Amino acid sequence: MKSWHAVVAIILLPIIIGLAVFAYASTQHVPVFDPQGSVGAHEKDLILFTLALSTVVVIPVFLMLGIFAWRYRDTNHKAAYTPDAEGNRWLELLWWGIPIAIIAVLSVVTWVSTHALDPNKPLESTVKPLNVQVVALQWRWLFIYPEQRIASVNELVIPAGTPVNFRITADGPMSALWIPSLGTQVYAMTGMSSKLSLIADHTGTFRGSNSNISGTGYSDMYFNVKALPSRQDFDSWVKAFNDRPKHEHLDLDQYLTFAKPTHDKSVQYLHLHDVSLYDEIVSKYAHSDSGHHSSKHEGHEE
Amino acid sequence: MFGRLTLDALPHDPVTIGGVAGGTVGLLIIIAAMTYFKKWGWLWREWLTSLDPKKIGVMYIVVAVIMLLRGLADVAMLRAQQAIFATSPNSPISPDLFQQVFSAHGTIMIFFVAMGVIFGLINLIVPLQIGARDVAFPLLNSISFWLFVAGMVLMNVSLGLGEFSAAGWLAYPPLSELAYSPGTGVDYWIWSLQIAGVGSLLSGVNFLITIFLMRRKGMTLMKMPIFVWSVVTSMVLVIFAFPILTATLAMLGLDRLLGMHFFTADMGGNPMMYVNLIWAWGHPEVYILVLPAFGVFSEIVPVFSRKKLFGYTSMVLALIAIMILSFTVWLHHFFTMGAGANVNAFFGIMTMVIAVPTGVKVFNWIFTMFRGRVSFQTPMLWFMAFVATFTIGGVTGVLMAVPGIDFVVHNSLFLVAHFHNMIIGGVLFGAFAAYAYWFPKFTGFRLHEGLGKVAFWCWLVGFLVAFLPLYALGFMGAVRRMDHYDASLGWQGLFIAAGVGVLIILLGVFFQVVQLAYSVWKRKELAVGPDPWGGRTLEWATSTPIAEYNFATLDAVHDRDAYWTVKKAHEKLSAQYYDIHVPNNSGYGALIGAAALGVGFALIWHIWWLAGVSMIALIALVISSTQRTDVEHVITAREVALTEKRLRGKRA
Amino acid sequence: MKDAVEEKFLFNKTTIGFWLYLMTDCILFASLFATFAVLRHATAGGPSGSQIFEMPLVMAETIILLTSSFTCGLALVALKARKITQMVVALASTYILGAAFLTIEISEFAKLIGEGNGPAHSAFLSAFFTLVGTHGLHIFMGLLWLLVLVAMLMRRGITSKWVRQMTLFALFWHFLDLVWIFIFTVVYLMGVAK
Amino acid sequence: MTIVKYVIGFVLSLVLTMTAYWVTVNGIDKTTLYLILAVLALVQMVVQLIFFLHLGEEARPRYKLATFLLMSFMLAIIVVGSIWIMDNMNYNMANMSPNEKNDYMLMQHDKGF
Repeated sequence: MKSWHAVVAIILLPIIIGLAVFAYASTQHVPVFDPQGSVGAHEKDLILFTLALSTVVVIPVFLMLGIFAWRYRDTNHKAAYTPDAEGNRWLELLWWGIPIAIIAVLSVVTWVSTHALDPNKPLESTVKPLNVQVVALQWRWLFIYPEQRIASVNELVIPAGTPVNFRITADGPMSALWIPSLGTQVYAMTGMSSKLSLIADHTGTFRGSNSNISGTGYSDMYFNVKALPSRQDFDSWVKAFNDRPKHEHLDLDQYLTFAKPTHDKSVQYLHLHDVSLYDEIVSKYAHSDSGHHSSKHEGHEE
Repeated sequence: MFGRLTLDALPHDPVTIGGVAGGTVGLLIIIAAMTYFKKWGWLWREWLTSLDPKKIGVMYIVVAVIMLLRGLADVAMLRAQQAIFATSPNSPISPDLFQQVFSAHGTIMIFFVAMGVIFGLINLIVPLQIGARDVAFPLLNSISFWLFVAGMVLMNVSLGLGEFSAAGWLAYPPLSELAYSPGTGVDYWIWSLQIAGVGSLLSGVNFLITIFLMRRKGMTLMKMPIFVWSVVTSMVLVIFAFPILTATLAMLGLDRLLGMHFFTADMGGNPMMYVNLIWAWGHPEVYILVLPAFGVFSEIVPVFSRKKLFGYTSMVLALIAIMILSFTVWLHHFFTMGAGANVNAFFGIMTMVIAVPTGVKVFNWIFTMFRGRVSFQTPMLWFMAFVATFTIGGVTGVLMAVPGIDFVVHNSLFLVAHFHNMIIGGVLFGAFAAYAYWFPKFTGFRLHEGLGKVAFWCWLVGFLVAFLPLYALGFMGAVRRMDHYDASLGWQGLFIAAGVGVLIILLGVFFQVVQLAYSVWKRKELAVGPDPWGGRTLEWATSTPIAEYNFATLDAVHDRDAYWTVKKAHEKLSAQYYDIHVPNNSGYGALIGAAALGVGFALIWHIWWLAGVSMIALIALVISSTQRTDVEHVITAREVALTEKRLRGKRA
Repeated sequence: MKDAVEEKFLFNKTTIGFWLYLMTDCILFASLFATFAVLRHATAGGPSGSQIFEMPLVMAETIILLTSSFTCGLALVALKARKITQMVVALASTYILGAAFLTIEISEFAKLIGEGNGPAHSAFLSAFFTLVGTHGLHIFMGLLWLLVLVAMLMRRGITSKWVRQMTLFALFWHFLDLVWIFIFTVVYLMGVAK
Repeated sequence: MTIVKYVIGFVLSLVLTMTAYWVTVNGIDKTTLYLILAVLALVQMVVQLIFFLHLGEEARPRYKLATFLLMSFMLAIIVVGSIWIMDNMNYNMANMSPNEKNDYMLMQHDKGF
């Protein structure tokens, strides 16, 4: 094998294998690139934009690596040879400068997009949002609809076109709520009440899961999100559920048994008796009991 | 009497029993062979008690290679599970075992492979490159090494006694607290890292002082080889980052040992503070590993391009910039923990800024080839592969530095692919390049080139096949650390590809072993002189094999490429020899390591009397080690002259 | 001549090396301080700092440690002038004051634990005991070191090695007083502030 | 290195310590107090660095001074950064505002907790 064969191979291999992976993946369902809501769509655009911007550096690097290695191979005596050249101020300024320019552009994009996508900020919408409280347990998800007085286990029903404002906590190890089709994920932690606002723009069933290890049942902590066509459909679903008699209930006492570790993956729907159940779960682990928090926070936009 | 230690601590499941049995048999064979050939005395005198950094460096690398094999065996299990058994209900690997194995894999690869290789390399190369005869504190260096070994041993004891942590390589609480992990696993994790971490910290101090105070006359800071510069920045990170690890592990340990509430879910504990602190160490740690690898490439590219390094000053500035910036980005490991947009955006932008000096380094390496004479021996191939893969890792890194993007790929296999891209493509490829490059300096013969290239291609192809699919899997919604999933998700094809990639990597490792064995066998044919590549820096000015004292004379240095200029000007080294002081061997390192091992083991199993005895022994040993009187011996000028004649006379 | 150069190199090597160790210790304490700052309101229904700190005792501790740091400096001055008796007296004072400091601290801890306010009682108390206790552990190590120095002195007299060790010890001791300034300020003064 | 330096350092440290104590005991508002205490502690640190630890007296290159400054910078980043991050998270993920929390506690109290 001639040395320049190796050069070409090293540069082509990542491209070929990458393309093969890409070709295979495009025959499969790729939720991050098939977003079903505005948050996910924004994030997909960000990925594509950043990738495009980085090609400004990546393509020259690959090209120069290949061309220089081939052109200045030691068997090519026709090429120029300057063994004592120490550098070139202008060239070096160029590649301090170009990345700085790219990063400057990207910084602006980052600043703006981070504020736009801040999970602590509810989505702007004329539609009244739906409130859902989420509790990550060992090892299932509890979704509480305080206004509808419903608690669901391992399945989340939402209306399409309506922003969903989540409050997320854990009653167990740190977990994370991730619905790739809808976008942003957030950690679920004891004593904390994380915020997240998502929206499904289309009807469908999307997979969500826990993305942070929480013990042996971790891999079973996935669930389906069912986006119903409209708010009316959702309301009638709620009404139908509430009209059905003899359902199981959930209040604080039952919760204490319910919250024990289990590998039970079944979907359940329960009547919520104790509307402040979520608050009680969070307060159980409250970090600070003096109500101390200074008011000078840069981070709050509300 | 034995605390929590009972017969129940012995392994139960067949996979672990097999692993332990295999390991024990291997160990017994080695012990038997050592005894049969009466090599224990030799081992103790020539290696275990040696304070010669060249030997300590080799020992670091031997330990790291053994641990690499274990880490690879772990990952073979993980990928087999995910590719073959993940969709079936009957797997030989239980979720608990799976979680222990990936926690062990990460811990071993970072702490006992990457750190071992880096410290081994530093021990071998730094004193030679700065033209010194030794490190600043030879005994401390040995103690550091033995603490590293003690941590390694402790971590591997968990295979046979008790269990290992199942909480991931960084053991986030509250999962790692007593409430959710009551066993000994997390304790093994804490104490093995605590012991090894203190060793790393002491090494950091040692090598900084060595570089600050023991450089050859004339070697100003801006004339140091760039590898030495990379070590300076890396060691500065060690001394400022590792204390955070020490404190954090201590606090988690106190939670578990004395029922404190730093990071527990209840009683006011704050698990987020642990995450914050562990990454304040963890992010610099990544650069601790990768900066020396940058240094290695900065040495190799000029030598194999037969040209000066392009933009030395830029390279140094870039290293310093990376060093400082690496302390300002740690939050990007937990963008999704709920901090406000200002905080997230700030740390995201700081993270991207690191891409600037890193990019500058890549361009400078590439332009070192420009108008050079590039020869493509294995070290150069590793460099080319490094640039190709590291660039991909860099792009995915910048992607995840944008909080909005991290929000949707965090903790997915995309993240796993990214950091393996940096650690394998950066650190490991750098280590392999260094291995091929410096091997002949220490042995007198080269590694077989053809087998090395076969191993290289296996590694490169295997790496790409193993990790590019993970990027796609991340986008498809696959989270990390998952031991089973539904077949309907369409993930299995890519998991199988990733598994095949691991097999190709294992083939690469196989060829590396064959290469080493074959090269040792054919060492006469592969024999080379002391300067086989046309080296530019001082290590190539020594004889091969290198004398215990490294350099017979300490001629002043005039230029950056100190040895290159000497060769070009046909300068003669001075032949006026003086007496040389060389440190005596010392068993304190091994003993202190053993005492630390005792403390760690006792604290894991709550054997209080042993903890007390070991602690007292440890303190007594440390005090007594400072009272040594027979610290060094003299090699007389006459002996030096004779040795030089013997070593130099052989030169081809 | 060559010996003087060699001795200077040894001196530099050990002092700068030890200095670097102290820098790492600063970061260790910084981690504990940061944790304390984050957890200081997390009393989980238990007492807060202002309820358990006895400021007169803390003030006494502070003055004692400061004086001990001062006498340690005096010992170094005496050593430079080779006034051995003065040096021994200064070192003895340093030791006694250090031991007194540690005794007060241990009794403070014992009292708290006796009252049921031990380190396992709340996150705040965990952080308090660990931060202050880590400093106390350093003081304990310092006292042990001082004993070793005395033993070395009695065995071999003042050697160049002893002078180096003594210099390092002085650095260590001054450093511990420096850390205490911040414990005094952040933990105690800010803790009792209304 | 003379005895005079140690005496100066000792006296200054004593004065600064006493001042800090005095200011704390004679309560002023918390923000001002914290600021004053921080300044006093930093001044005393500098005093002891100069008069006890003799920082800055070494011959060039000043490795001690350089590493101290670098360490201070890193330390500031770690401490200030950690507090900023944790405060921000506690703020953003508080379940209730302090007022809501107060009402909630009263409600719980009424329920007999």
